[in-house]
Amino acid sequence: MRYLAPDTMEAAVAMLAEADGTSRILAGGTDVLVQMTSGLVVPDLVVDIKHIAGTNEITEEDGGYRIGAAVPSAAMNEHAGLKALWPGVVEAADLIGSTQIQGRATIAGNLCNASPAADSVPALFAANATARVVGAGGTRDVPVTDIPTGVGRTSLAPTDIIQSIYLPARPSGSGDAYQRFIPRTEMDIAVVGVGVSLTLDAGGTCTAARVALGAVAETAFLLEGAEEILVGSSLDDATLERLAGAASAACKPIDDKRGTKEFRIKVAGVLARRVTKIAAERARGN
Amino acid sequence: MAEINRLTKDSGFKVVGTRPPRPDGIDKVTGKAKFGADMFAPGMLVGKILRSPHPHAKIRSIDASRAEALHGVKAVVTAADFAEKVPRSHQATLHNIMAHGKALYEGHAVAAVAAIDNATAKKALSLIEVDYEPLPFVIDVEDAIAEDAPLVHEGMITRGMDPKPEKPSNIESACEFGHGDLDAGFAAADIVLEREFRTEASHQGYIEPHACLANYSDDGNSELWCCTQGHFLVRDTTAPLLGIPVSKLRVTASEIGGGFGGKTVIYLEPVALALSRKSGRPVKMVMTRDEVFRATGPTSSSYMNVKIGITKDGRITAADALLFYQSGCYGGFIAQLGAMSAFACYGLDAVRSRGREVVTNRPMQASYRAPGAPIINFAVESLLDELAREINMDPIEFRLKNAAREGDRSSYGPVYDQIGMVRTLETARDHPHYSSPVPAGQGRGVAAGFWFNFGGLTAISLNVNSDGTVTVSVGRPDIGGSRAAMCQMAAEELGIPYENVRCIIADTSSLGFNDTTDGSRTTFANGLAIIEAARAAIKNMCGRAAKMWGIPEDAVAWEDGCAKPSGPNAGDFDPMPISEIARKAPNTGGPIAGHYEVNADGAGVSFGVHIADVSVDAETGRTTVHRYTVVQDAGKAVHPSYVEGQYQGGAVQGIGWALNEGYFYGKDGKMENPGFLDYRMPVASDLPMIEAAIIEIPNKGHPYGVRGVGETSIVPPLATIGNAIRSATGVRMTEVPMSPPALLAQLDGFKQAAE
Amino acid sequence: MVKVVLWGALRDATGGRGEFDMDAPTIHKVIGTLSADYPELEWQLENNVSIAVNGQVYRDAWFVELDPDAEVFILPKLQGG
Amino acid sequence: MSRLQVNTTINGDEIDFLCDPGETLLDVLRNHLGLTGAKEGCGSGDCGACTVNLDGRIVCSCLVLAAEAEGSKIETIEGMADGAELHPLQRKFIEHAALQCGICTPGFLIASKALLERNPDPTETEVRYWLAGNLCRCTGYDKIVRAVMDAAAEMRAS
Repeated sequence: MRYLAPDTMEAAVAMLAEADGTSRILAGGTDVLVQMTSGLVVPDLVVDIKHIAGTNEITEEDGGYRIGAAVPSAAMNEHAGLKALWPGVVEAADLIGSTQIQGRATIAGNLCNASPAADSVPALFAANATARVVGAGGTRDVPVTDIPTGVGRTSLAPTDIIQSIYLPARPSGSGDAYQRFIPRTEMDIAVVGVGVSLTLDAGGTCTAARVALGAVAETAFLLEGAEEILVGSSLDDATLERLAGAASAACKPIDDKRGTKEFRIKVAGVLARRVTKIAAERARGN
Repeated sequence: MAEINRLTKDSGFKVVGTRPPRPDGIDKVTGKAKFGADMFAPGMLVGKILRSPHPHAKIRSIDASRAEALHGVKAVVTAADFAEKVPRSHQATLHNIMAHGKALYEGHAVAAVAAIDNATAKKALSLIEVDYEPLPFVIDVEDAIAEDAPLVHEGMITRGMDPKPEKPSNIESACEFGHGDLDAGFAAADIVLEREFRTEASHQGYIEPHACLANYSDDGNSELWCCTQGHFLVRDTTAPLLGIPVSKLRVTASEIGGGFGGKTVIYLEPVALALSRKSGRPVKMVMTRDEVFRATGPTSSSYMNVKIGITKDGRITAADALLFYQSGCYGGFIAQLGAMSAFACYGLDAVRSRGREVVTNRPMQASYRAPGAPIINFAVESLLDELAREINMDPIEFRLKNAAREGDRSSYGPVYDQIGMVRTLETARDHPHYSSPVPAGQGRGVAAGFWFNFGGLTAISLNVNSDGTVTVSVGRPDIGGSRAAMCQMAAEELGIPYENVRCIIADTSSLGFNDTTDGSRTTFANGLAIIEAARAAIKNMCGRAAKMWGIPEDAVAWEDGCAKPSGPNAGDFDPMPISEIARKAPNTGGPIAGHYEVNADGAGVSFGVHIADVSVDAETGRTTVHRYTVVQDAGKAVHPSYVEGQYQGGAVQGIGWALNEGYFYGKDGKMENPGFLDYRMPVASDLPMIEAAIIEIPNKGHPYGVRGVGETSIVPPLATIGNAIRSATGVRMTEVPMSPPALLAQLDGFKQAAE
Repeated sequence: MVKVVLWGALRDATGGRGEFDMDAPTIHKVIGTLSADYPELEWQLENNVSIAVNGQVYRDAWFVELDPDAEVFILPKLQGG
Repeated sequence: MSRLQVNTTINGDEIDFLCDPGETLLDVLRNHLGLTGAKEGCGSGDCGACTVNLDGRIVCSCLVLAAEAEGSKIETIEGMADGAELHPLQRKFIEHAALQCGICTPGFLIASKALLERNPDPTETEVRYWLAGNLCRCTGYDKIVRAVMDAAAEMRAS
């Protein structure tokens, strides 16, 4: 195995382009290293992108925030501005593994690892985030919702590297939230995860809504119809019950060591309702 | 007939009962302490094991030639490299450390390599070609006892069944305990409840994987360094497996990173020594966590049926239990212990418990803290909770009404001597936790539990050094801070400061055989041996003082670390401290020492009662433990902090078992959660503080009244949590783990039934 | 007479019989008598049992003196974790 | 497979080492540098026994390539005491019997130290969540949490 630590994106892309065999991009490494030590992946090349300028930074941009691909979730949690604007995304990133893992794990890595249960992904979906991707053909911005395509699969080419994730500006009266269900209080993979982003008008009526679900299908997904259910409502109990029903209905989960199908379907609805309430509360405060 | 009564002191302690810093504390907080994987040797190779990917398969052939040819590979061993015939007691270990003709579970060792580094060893494993013929397999206990179940061992006839079955089955052995007329007992009952219960297997979950370093030498100086609960057991098992005399092998116990019974089984040591013998180099082996889960431990899973009858005023008239314990691929003794402990808390006129050890294609079973007891306790204490509800009786009052007392015949046979069940229940009843109101939205559960506690083979040596300090050599690894207690007991008996005693874990060539650190025996059995050895040293020192004073030996007494004249003819001499006697030892008879060898009896049974307050999220089935209290008899708590630690640790292991731990097998017979991510042991944020209430009812089998405390604490939690969930939700869980999906399914069913 | 009770699996070697009355001053004599009558029992009795005499469980039991009306339980060898 | 030279500062000492590109920081600390205080309990970041401080953040050293440590400052348990003087956390762990077998102790201490550096006055809940990535199978966490809280109180007072 070779380990390379380039200092520009272009060099990194070129290394990947020239490499034979299996390559892995290394940011926090909390997934890549587990795959390597367990023997699941035996890479011939590891490209460490942490030495590339900007990958370790969170910068304000057009009222939103650009989060470098190597920024650990702990750093997101320490960033007051980001936390105020996108608390749901930050709390989702803050749920990835232990304190130790949060010192390394990145949301870009969480996205690229393409686990259906990745905690930050439903929150990013709900936030309508975009990924800046550098590849052989140059740089492009891709909605995060277009990136995961299946369990462990993405739409990215082998030479594509996510450089940063952009969380947009948002109108006042907005709030987001993420919760997952796990059997313990920490250290588990989500059995169900729900991210919600809302905007309310001054009267408390919902004007925009995105709801995303994780761990209940092959990839995280945006809940279709959530907008129709929520927008125009005051998020009353009946509306939230309809949302819960829609969330449960949209699940296509599996039975596994982490939970049964029935359990995931039911809890997806429960969380959709609970998380929407939290997001609404935050929106009312903004 | 001699009744065991060694009790010489039950008050006025100076060192025993205090909380001094443990002697190995600084090493452990600075990273200096050397555990199993922390030892290195010049020229050391790395050993790795090839494991069966099939849960059950005939091994047609093994071709290791490509691995042997790989650059850097120094040895490959298979079953052929071990002794062909070993004593009956080592047979299962011989077949478990390396599969003989048949792999009995996924993860069963098939071959091993030693190579210059980890990467080479791993590569070599991939080059070994094993021709397997997969066989039908069976994983779950109920599948294993089905009529048409695939047989794990062809032709195996159940032992201990009357009449003897003619047809082979997966039931390895049967046992039965009890007394009285069950039919009459049930006929006399006003209420009879009968329920089935199931529990999943749980792993001991020690954080340190098995590890050892072996260095074979033909000249009779073979050495093993390993993390084990019993290095004498390692020596006495490894030597015959390699066909060498016991004296040719010295085993040194490393610091051990948890065991809980799981490190009473031998896995790596004979393999490492065989690789060392073949390669001529030291070989280190360390398991991965995946190997620990797939190939070691765990304890039984189970299927049980329990039936209990009571009168309206709360007296148990009859109790009957049938236990099918999944006992891994070789069977064992866990169902026996389960059957014996099933009703041991209660004084019953009619009782029966029957155990069945059922073999499956799972790893060889290992003991886990009070092996067998927590499983049946879940069933019995859950059913008792239901019965108390039937008659609206407080669960502790109900248990008090039926508690075993001195003179009662135990459900496993013998008649009880003085025991502490009643006092343990009364202490729980009077505990502030139990008398506090149950917080809104929560439910409270209680359960009692029993464990035997053991003594066993013990040999210790105590040496008085030239400055009057003392070194105690013991032969049982310290798995939880026991060295502190050893020093305390030696200091107490000798009347010297705690700091003046050092306790070491001696290697196997330095002492007589010591039974493993298990069965809650260490503080009890080492302790009584240390006290006896100290007494021998004291007698010796008094004799020397007498000679120097020119007075009769019986005119000298020992007090506060000094020889003192005592009695009418003793004369008037200043007390002679141990330091002076030690300094003068070269001229008064040479070195001063005491030693003691015993197969210690009189460990004394113990009882515990646990109280839990929990809440349940009705929409997700998740249980939160808000308050938890352990009440248990310690006899005499030598170092109360470490006694509390045993109570707290056992309780939390039990809480984990109750709620979220458990083996998860795929349809292919392979374990799907072989890691800490999905084998969900409790983490710090899952728990409240665990209140520990120590009761001290002296054990007459020990000079200071000590009884074992290590195991009882894992017995009551499963039922305690189940009973608390019942209080909080109305749902009675009859299966463990009571995980959110399992509990939510019951809650939904319960709600539907109510509607 | 001393009453001797054998636990389950040992009864395989005695044709299912589980209770014996005998004159025996010590456990050593009890084991000798049983082993003479049932040779298959010898290994188990010598290596793999715990013995309770009038309620007290012994590991080192052979030379415990027995009252004439003692009750002896021969139990599985007890093992902990 | 060519080995890489890596320059680091470990417990205040400048230390450079050679490693294979695939070796983890934990492998190098334990097998090449003799720093066996960090333990491997799982190799997958789930137990925290290998916790070290890497440039101010605690990490599982089993999930860090040794090569990534180039130019880094690393603190391990071996550097926690100031010479012969134990860190208050180390003292409190002994005083409160916050260890039984001791295998998880180095990881807990490194993680707790990082917590108290950020938050000198943590609540019990904050302690429990911060340490959720460190598994202990012996103590049930009770005495560990008490030791950390007590050390925090002592450190605040001094």
